[in-house]
This record gives sequence, C-alpha cells and structure tokens, in this order.
Amino acid sequence: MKRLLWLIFAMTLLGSCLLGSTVIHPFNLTAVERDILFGLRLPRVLFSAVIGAMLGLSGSVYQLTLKNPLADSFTTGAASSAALGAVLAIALGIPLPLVPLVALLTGLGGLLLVYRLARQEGFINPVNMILAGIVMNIVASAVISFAKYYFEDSLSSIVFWLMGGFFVVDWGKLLVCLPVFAAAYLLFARRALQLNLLALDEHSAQSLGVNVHRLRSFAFVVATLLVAVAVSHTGIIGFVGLIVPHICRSLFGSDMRHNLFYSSLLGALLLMAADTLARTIIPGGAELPVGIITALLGGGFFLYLLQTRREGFWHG
Amino acid sequence: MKRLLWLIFAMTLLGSCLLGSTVIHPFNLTAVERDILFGLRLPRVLFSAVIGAMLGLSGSVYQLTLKNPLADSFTTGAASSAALGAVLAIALGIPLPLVPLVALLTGLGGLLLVYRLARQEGFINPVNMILAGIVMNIVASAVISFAKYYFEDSLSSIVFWLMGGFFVVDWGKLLVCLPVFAAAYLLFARRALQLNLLALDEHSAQSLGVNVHRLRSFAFVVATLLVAVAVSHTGIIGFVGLIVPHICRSLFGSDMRHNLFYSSLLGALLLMAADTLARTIIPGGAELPVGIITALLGGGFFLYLLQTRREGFWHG
Amino acid sequence: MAELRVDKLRFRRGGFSLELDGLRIAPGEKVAILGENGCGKSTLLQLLAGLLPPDGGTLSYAGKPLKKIPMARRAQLFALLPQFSEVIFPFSVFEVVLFGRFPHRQGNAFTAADRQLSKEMLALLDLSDLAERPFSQLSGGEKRRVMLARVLNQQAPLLYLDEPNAGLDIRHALEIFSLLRERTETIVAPVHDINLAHRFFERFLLLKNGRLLADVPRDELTPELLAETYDVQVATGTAAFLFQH
Amino acid sequence: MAELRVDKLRFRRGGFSLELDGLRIAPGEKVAILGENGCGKSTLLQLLAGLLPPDGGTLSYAGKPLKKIPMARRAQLFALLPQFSEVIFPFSVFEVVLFGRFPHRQGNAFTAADRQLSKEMLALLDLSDLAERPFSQLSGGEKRRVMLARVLNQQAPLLYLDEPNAGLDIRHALEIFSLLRERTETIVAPVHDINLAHRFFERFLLLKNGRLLADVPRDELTPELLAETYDVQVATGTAAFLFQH
Amino acid sequence: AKRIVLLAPAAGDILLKLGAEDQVVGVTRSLREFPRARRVGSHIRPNLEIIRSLAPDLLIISSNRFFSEQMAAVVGAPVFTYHPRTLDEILQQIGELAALLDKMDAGRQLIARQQQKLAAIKPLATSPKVIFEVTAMPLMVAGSSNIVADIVARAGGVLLAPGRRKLVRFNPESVLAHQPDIYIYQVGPMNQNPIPPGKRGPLNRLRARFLRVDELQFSRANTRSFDNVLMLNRYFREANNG
Ligand SMILES: Nc1ncnc2c1ncn2[C@@H]1O[C@H](COP(=O)(O)OP(=O)(O)OP(=O)(O)O)[C@@H](O)[C@H]1O
Ligand SMILES: Nc1ncnc2c1ncn2[C@@H]1O[C@H](COP(=O)(O)OP(=O)(O)OP(=O)(O)O)[C@@H](O)[C@H]1O
Ligand SMILES: [Mg+2]
Ligand SMILES: [Mg+2]
Repeated sequence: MKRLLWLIFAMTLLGSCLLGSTVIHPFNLTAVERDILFGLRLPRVLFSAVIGAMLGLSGSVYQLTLKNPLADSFTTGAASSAALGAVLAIALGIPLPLVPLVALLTGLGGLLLVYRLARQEGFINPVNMILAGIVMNIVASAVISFAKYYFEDSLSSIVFWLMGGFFVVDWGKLLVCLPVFAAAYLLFARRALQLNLLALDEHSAQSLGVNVHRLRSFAFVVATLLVAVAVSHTGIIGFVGLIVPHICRSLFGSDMRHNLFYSSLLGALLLMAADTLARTIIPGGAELPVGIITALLGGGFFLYLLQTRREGFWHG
Repeated sequence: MKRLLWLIFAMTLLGSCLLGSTVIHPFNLTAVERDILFGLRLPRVLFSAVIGAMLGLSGSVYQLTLKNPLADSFTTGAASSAALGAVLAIALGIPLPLVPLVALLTGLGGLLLVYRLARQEGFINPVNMILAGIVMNIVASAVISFAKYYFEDSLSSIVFWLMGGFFVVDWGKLLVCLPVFAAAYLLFARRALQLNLLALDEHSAQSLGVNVHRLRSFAFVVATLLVAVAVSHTGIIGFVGLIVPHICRSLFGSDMRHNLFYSSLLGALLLMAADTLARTIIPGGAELPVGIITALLGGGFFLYLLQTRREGFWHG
Repeated sequence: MAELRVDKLRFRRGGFSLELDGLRIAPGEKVAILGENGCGKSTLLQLLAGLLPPDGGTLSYAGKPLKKIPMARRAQLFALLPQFSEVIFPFSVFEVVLFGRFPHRQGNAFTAADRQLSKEMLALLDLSDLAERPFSQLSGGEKRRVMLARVLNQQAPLLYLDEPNAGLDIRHALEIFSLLRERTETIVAPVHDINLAHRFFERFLLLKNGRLLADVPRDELTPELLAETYDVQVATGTAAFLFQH
Repeated sequence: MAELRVDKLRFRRGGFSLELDGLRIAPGEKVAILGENGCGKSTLLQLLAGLLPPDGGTLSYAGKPLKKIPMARRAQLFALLPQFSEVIFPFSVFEVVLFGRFPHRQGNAFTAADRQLSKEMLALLDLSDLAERPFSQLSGGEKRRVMLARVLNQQAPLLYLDEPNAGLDIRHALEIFSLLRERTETIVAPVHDINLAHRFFERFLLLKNGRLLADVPRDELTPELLAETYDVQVATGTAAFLFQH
Repeated sequence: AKRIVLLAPAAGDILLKLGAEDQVVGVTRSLREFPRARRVGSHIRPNLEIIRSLAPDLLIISSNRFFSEQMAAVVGAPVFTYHPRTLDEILQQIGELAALLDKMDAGRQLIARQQQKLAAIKPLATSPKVIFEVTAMPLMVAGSSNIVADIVARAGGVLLAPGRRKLVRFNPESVLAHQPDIYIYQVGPMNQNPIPPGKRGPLNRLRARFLRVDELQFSRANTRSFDNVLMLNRYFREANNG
C-alpha cells in the first residue's frame, strides 16, 4: 500500500512536470522549454506538493489536539490570522517579497493570542482552544473583510490571493518551505507515539508520561506555524487540512505514526494533482483556482469513503 | 434580566430608526422624512432584527443537534449551498428579485444532500451530520469559487453580495422572513423540552420518549431552512450563529427553552445594532459591510465572556 | 395485564449473536440479569427497551407489540438507566433530574408538581445538597445517582436499570436496592454483585454468550448454576460482612 | 526505599476539601481506599499520581518530591487506571493496550518485545479474542478490562487503580484481584465492594468527607469502623455466596 | 516594443487605434479584438508559462499591481501600467504608450482627435446632480476616483460621489436624501438585468431622470470615454430643457 502510494506520487510528479499550457518534449528540450521546465514548472510542482503536505500534516495534528472532527486551520484561526497580514500587506502596497513575512508575523501574533486565550490556570484544553480559535477567526476575518472593503483598488488582488494558488514560484520559496515542512514533520514524527495518547482522556495520557498540556501546546504551535508559512506563500487553500486527515484515518487507521505520514503524502498528492489539473484543464492558458479542483477531487473521494467505510472516520 | 434585555432591545430599535445618513425629527416629520422612515428605514431595521434572530436561533439548534461547539450554518453546509444559488443567479444575470428564490432552492438541495449523506441505516447521528456537512460545504464553496473565477466581471457584485448586508429592503421581504422566523421559533419553542434531552446520550434521550433521530432530523431541517431563507436575502453574515448561542448559554444557562429565546433576541439585537453602526459610522451615506461590525461587537463580547466566565460555555 | 413478552428474539452485531426463545415478565417482578462481561446483558436491555431493532422475533408489552407503541408512550411504560450516560451542556443536577418528568409533561413546561417531585427524588437519593451543582462537577458515583434519580423520576411501571449499583458505595447501593424492592415497579437489571442481587431480587436470568442459560427464582439460584454461568467455583455460607440499611 | 510519603496534603475544589496529614505506603503494599461517594477517593488518587496540583503539603516517592520527578519518569513509577476513560479515534484493542508500553519505548516505535508483552497482557486479561476489535465496539466490562491491561502493561511498581472491579463480572474481578495480589507492585485502589477488598487487600484507608478516618490493616477492619465510614449497620459471618477463582 | 503582452483590457482599444495590432502577441481572454494573439489566461490570473514562452518585451497591465509586479519579475520584461483616472490621464498615457511602441505620429493624431471631441461640448445653464449606479445589488455607485466622475464633470454635471473611491457601497435612503436630478445606471456583466431603478421600491419616490448606459462603454477608460462625455453632455442639455 505504502509502495503503491509512493509510485502514484512519483507518477503524478512526473506527469505534473510534463503537462502544462506549453508542451515539453522531455528528450529534446529547447532552451525555452528548459527555462520553463526548470525555472517555472518544476519549482511550482514541488512547491504545490510541499504546501499540500504542510496542510495535511497540520490538519492531522489539529484534529487530534482539539479532539474535534471539524478542527482545521480555519477553526483555530491560524489561516485567517496569517491571511490577514498578507491582505494588509497587499492592500498597503508593501513590496512583494515581504508579503509572506508580514503574513507570517500576523500568523504568529494570532497564534500567541489564541494560545493565551486558550490557557486557563496554566492548562490548555480542547474546548478552550476551540473557543479561543473562534474568537481569533472572527476578529481576523472581520479585519480582512474590512480591508477588502476599504482598499477596493486591491479588491481583485486580495480576493484572488485569498483564493489561494501557486502563482509565481521560484526556487527561493521552495527553499523556505521545504525545510519548514521537513522540520515540522520530523518534530511530529518523533512524537508520534505521544501524539497517539492525546486520543485518550487527559488523565490516562498524563499518567502514561505524556505532558499533555505541553504536548498540546507544542503540537498546536508547530501546526500553526506550518499553516502560517503555507498560507503566507499561497493564500488560503481550504479543506485539504480538513479532509485529508479524515481520509487517511479511514484508509490507514488511527495511529498517528501513519496518519502523520499519509496525511502529508496524500495532501501533497492531492494538491499537486489539483494544481496540474487547474493549470491544464482549460485550453488557452487560463488557470482555475486550485482550491476548486482540490475541493472537487478531495471532496469527491471523501464522499465516496463516507458512503463505503464510515466506521473508520471518528469514534461515535 | 429578561425585562432589561427587552428594554435594551426596544431602545436599540428606536435608536436604529432615528439614526441614519439623514436625520429624522420624530415629532415633526416632513414628507421625505416620513418616506424614508417608513419606506426604507423601519423595514430595514426590522429586517435586520429578524435575520439576526434567524441566525441566532439556527446556531443554537445546530450546536445542540451536532453536539459540537463549532457547529454553525457553515459547517453544516447550509450557508454555502444557499449562497451558491445566489452567486450563480447573480453571475448569470437572473433578475434580482429572483435571486433569493434561486438561493432558497439550492439551499434546499444542499439540505437534501446533507440529510441523505448523514443518514445511515435510517439513523442520523452527530458525527455523520458533521462529515456530511463538511462534504456539502466543500462542494458548494468550490462552485462558488469557480463562479467568482469564471464570471470575473461579476466579481465585485459577488464578493459584496457574499459579504452580506441588508441591501434593498421592503416590507415585502419582511413579510416573507418574519413569518418564517416566527413559524420556526414556535416549532422549536414547542419542542424546547425535547431539544434539551438531545444534550444527553442517545439512549437516555430515547428512553425518555424522544424520537432522537426524528427530532434531530426535524431540528436540522428547520434550522437549515432558516439559514437558507436568511442567506438568500442577505448574503453570508458570519459568526452570529456561532457565537450568539455560546454567549447565551454562558449568560442564561444551558436550558434550550432559554437558549432558543435569548439566542433569537441577542442575535436580533446584535445584527440590528451592527447594521445601524454599519450605515452611520461613515459620514456621507457610504456603508460598511455589516459583517465587520457584527464580528467586532460580537467577537469582543465573546472574548470578554471567555475571560470572565469560561465554565458556562460547554461541558469539558 | 402489563406483562412483558419476548418470543424468538434474534439479534446479531459483528460476531455476537443473541437468541432468546421465550420470556415473560409479570408486573412487579424484580428480575436480575447475571452473566459475564460481553454476554449480552446491555444489548438485551436495549432490545427490550426498543432502542435496538431486533433481527427477528417479537416483543410485546401488555399484549401490544413494542413496535406499535409510539415512542412517547413507551417512555411512560419503561424507563432505562443506560450503562453509560453523558450530558454535553453544563446542566445542573436539578435540571437533569427534572428531565425525568419529560414523559409526563403537560404542554411545554414542567409544572410545579414536576419540580416538587424532582426535589423529593433528589432527597430520596441523597442528592439535595448537590441540586444546583453542574452535573459535570460530580464524582462518578454522584453522577450515577443523579441518573438514577432521573430514571425513577420518570415513574414508569417497568424499569430497565443497567447495573444500578455500578460505582455506588455500599450505603447508597443498599438504600437504593431496598427502595427498589419495596416499590411496585417491574425491574429488570443486569447486576454484577451477585450477593446483593440475591438479597434484593427474586428472579434471575442467567445469560451466557447471548443465550439464556437459566431463568430461576431466588431459591433455585444454586452455586452450580452460578459456577456454570461464570466459570468459577462457588460455595455458600462463608464469613463475610453483611451490610444492613 | 521506594516508599510513598504524603505530608500535610491540602486540596480544595468548590465546596470540597481534602486533608491528609501523613501517610506512608511501603513498596508492595496492597491498599484499598474505602469511603462513600464523593468522599474524595478519586481526587486523592489524582493528587497522588501528580495529576492535580495540591494546594499545600508535600508528596514524595522514594524520598524524592513528586514535583521534582519529570512526567516521563513518573510514568515508569506509577500507573493510573482512571475511573472513566475515553478514546476518540477508532483504535483497536491491541493498539490501546500497546499504549501502555509508551513509558518504556525505545526511540519512536514499539519493539517486538512490547508487542509480545501486550499480547501476553491481552491473554492474561482474557482479551485475546478481542485484540483486533475497535475499542468503541466493546461492552462496558470489556472496555474496562482493556484499560486495565493497558495499565498493567505499563509495568510500573506503583499502581493507582480507581475501582478496578467496576463493571467487571465476578470471574474477571476475582481473576484480576488474585493476579494483583500475587504481583509485587504496590497497589492503591478505591474499591466499593468491601468483601472483595477485604479478601484481597491488606491495608485499608477509610475516607470520609475528605478526611482520613482510619488507616488499618486487614484484621482491624472492624464492622464498627465500616459502620462509621458508611453510616450503615454492619454484621459479619452471614450466609453468602463465596466465589473462588 | 515588438512583442507586447496585453493584460489591461482597457488599453486594447488604444493599441488598435495606434495601429499596433500586429505587435500584440498575447492578450487576456476577454479581449476579442486581437484574433492573432495568443490567449494568456484572464487579466487577474494570467498564465506565466505561456507569457514566458512568448518572450515578450513589454507587459501592459492594469491596476492589479500585486501580481503584475511579481509576474514581471519572473518574466523579465518591462511593465507599463495603464490605469488612468481622468480624461487627461488617458491622453497622457496614450502619449506614453505611443512612445513605447514607436508610434509617435499615430499617438499625436489620436490625442488630437480626442481633444477635438471635447471641444464640441456645450456649456450647461445649471449643473445636474448625477448618481451613477455600478451595481444594483448590493447598491454600489461610482465614487470620485472613478473615471465616470471625470466624464460627468466634463459633460457639465456633478457626480454625487460619496467617497474618494472608485466604488462606494451606498445607502438607498441617502440616494433619496441627496435628491439627484439624473440617475445613470449601467447594464453589463457587473450589473446584469437590474430592475430599472424607477420601478424599484425604494427609488420610485425619486424625482429624477433615469438613464441606462452600457457598462462596456463606460467602465473602461479609453477613447470611448470621450464619446461618453459628448453623449452625456447632450443628455444633460435635453434634461435641462425639460
Ligand atoms: N470538577 C469538579 N469540580 C468541583 N467539584 C468536584 C469536581 N469533581 C469532583 N468534585 C467534588 O469533589 C468531591 C470528591 O470527588 P471524588 O471524585 O474524589 O469522589 P470519590 O470519592 O471518587 O467518589 P465516587 O465513589 O463517586 O467515585 C465530591 O464532592 C465531588 O462532588
Ligand atoms: N457497537 C458494537 N459493535 C459490535 N459489537 C458490539 C458493540 N457493542 C457491543 N458489542 C459486543 O456485543 C456483545 C454484548 O455486549 P453487551 O454490551 O451487551 O455486553 P454486557 O453483557 O452488557 O457486558 P458488560 O457486563 O461488560 O456490560 C459483546 O461481545 C460486545 O463486544
Ligand atoms: Mg453492559
Ligand atoms: Mg471516584
């Protein structure tokens, strides 16, 4: 199963590199083709895979730490607070390369706020995290709406940025995101066993030697960082973080050691395939926003699983 | 407490009628002023109150039936499926008075789909409702994104419509929405005792004589109808349905007999006040999207409660 | 006559199957269900209460098939204490107990009489001090007693109590069992404490692997039967504490 | 010496307060905590296990203050069976039991030895047939046994078991209690079944309203003491079934 | 510039009139006037790969600054932003474009032709108060930085512009309170099938003339804007005469 998935992944990667609005002859590259392949397409394909992996991974962790099947980067306020910075940066005309930085900063700010709100007498519990996330999400979304309204000249830029996508990718961005993902993945994977225990009640987990509050805080902070980095580079790509972990739990079991891995892999696969479709499906070079394809591919598969193997999703 | 709230409500109502981009002298109405007051302002104020009440009421019911503090008209897919119709209608240039109708139709379609997906061997349980709602939300949002993308000339209309607000209000619309709200409120209020029992586990509730599956289906359908009607007339006004029920539970206890009432009243109050601010805060007749004010007022109050009386929110 | 009749009941779920060929429970009988973990006690109770649809066979109460009795009416006939219960909103103890009056509500509000009854029920179960406490802030046994109070408050003539003494201390267990014994309700209750069951119940259904091993009155509950049911050695008459209410 | 020491422990929550002036529990002791519902047994256990911060007083294990023992180390010293437990994801029984090996993990995976031990633990608790079943599809007593298996799998020298026999049938209760009696671990366990506790435990803490009423060995557990603890009348030596493993 | 990628639809008209049709190698999908150019996606979301494969030496973009700059950096071609807010700026940008395209003569002629159109404007006795509806639902009207504001002003009217923005979300009751003389509403992709304002509930009390215009004629700031000035000027005069 794992090998099959890797195979599919590799084939999708290859296909994504060769398909596109301009044809590429792999054995007979012209200079322009090489330019397009290595300068534009390959980084974009890899980037979409990394972002997909980031979103899948963060969703997997959020659902566990918040103990809620509806938890994702939206409900925790992480996506909106990062998006807020980007929107303001775009609206205020801050130079391009700084936009992800500003987004990251507001994302971190949001994280801090949610974290402070969720803590109660030093403890952090799922219900409080949810309530605090709601607050953050409300406030950030309100400010984003205001920016859309107030900076009307930037409205279309803002809306399309928010829609998310891999617009202009260079190796530099990839060099930022890949290490962030790799670091986060390693940090989580090293704690996969402990993370599993968060599915138990707090006392059981704690008496097994897991510092539940610290682990929850840690997982929350790292997942939010992932989301902030992803959102700051690509805008809001919804639902990947929500459905991919459910799909993986249903297919590969609840064990977080698998869920972390498969959520990343399936997230990468989904986003890579969706982006390839998004840029090739309409003849004439027009691109669909990737979120549309993601939703249709992912949503369709989720629907199929929901019809066929409902038990594996969530206890209840 | 109840009396105080009614008093505040009445005062807000009065204030909302007198405040606006044109000053109204209540004891000395000119013809134009009378025209504005009775033809435009009063219906709008009342309409905002009714919509607020609808959203608050539906949120209160959703959180109970889905047993999830994150449940609202978004997570159930109700808002997006209704918005979908409106967006398509706007984009395709269907005459404006028909937009709410189309929205209502897609809203009902979405409701049917979610309902069918959530049923499993004739039963309907919260986790399935949540998963089905996720699917609906994904699909509807994807199609909305596609419409934004494909009909880019209608982008600003779509975006501003989605942002929500009380655009063109006449007594006719009020005459549609008020009875819908009243009917739904009565239907719920008559079942308030039974609804309370949904907070218990399924077996306890059922053995107390509540047909849990039927009641859940009923509550879900009526709440979704409310949302579909509200969204179809005013676009998406977020968070009212999410935070108002939490605030009311925290202030007035968990009993659904109170929660239904106060969620409606507070929803009405919040939206009425927010709309009044939205249309008066910028001098010169320009309007802010009401969602911004709603989020700031409601979110602020929620934050305050979260800091001071966390226990009353949700068991856990 | 408000008799409970079970005929050729069949139910399967996963690898587990339950079969019960015939059972009559007369009004006022106090029936304990004994059997080891996973033998199907809770499942049987849920079937009897109409919460699980059987795969075959018929259930009837007072001559009327259970299927034909509307759910609202059932609640006036049977009350169920599930093995596990939950309350997601921060309701108070009093509110939870008051829920028990739901099947007898008049209109859409509880009457003063309902409140009065609930208060008495709280007193009966030694919960008066906890009336205003949020349900979530109780100890395990206190929660269980609240749920019992809710069930008794339902005033149904037939009570299904899934391990009514689970988590209760000995005084409360005794109080509640003697209370139950003196009441006129029919009681069907899986119990794990056999000595307690033996003292307070008069009829015993011995269940094993989803089959009825025996259906005996108190004086026929022999050590041999118990040994067969539980696969343990049983003796009688050995020294032990005896608690008296 | 791996002794558990408690000095001047103070804790309050809402209207409830717990005070324990001094307590020593020696390695290998089997201590039952007796007391009525809400007297603070579970709270005490959580305090001893370091899950609740006390408002005053000190707790130490093997001469070391509990606060100074890092959480990961604690899990190798104490294991806790909470009164209620939950699992939100559809984990299998085997996976849940394997979790018990967490404190002894090497690196980030369970070893073959861990799996082997877990299998043995499943066999010990009569759960082998259920190994692949999702935890959520078990009966109440089966769930409880799975959690016990998880706790024993932790191989800690000090076990806090909150009502270890709750929901267990008599055979499994006996099996598990005799198993526990023969092991070398220190055991501290609130128990409601006093006769069972009396047979298998050697020391008794009698708790009432958050205060220690008595701390006695088995032969000093008199009917009078029990009567005072539970406010019931207690006699001895009356006829009852005696179950033998 | 010999290989132009045109991402600002409004500038299409000017390039045609400057006779630069053959220099345009890529256009967005909404421009149908350049049949030989390749489609490079929509103006908000152009396709980078195609643009780069066209090897352009000039990008003409509209106000979508954020993505355009980013894109230019990747494509490596100079960028011209076409974003005039007034008639004077249109003329100025025509001149700049002409210079870039090496069509100075054509540019001068084009500018002169537009100035001629303006010369035909006749003064009005009184300036009508004008509201310009961009979309009916939600009600949004043109603000003072919209090209419409300058068109109306040049035609002799006063645009009731409630804010220094292009679009303002407006309050129907404020329309009543401002009592405009002329209510212009555009019909087109942004405002499809609006009910004529005179028949709309809140506005039917308004004593104003209602003028329906074509969105595609009005929303793009180019040479057509000058024709619009003449048209409105004529209309205002008729209105003043009853
Ligand atoms: N979260 C809480 N907040 C406030 N009070 C609590 C909370 N949990 C328990 N209590 C109270 O603390 C006291 C001790 O509770 P504890 O759970 O320790 O009792 P216990 O001896 O274990 O009882 P049981 O036999 O029912 O399990 C009780 O009076 C209970 O009502
Ligand atoms: N949801 C479920 N899906 C599949 N099998 C189940 C489910 N719930 C229970 N079972 C199985 O059905 C059988 C009977 O369960 P039941 O809960 O009736 O046992 P019980 O006699 O009440 O046991 P206990 O004494 O432990 O409460 C058990 O073998 C159990 O594993
Ligand atoms: Mg059971
Ligand atoms: Mg306890």
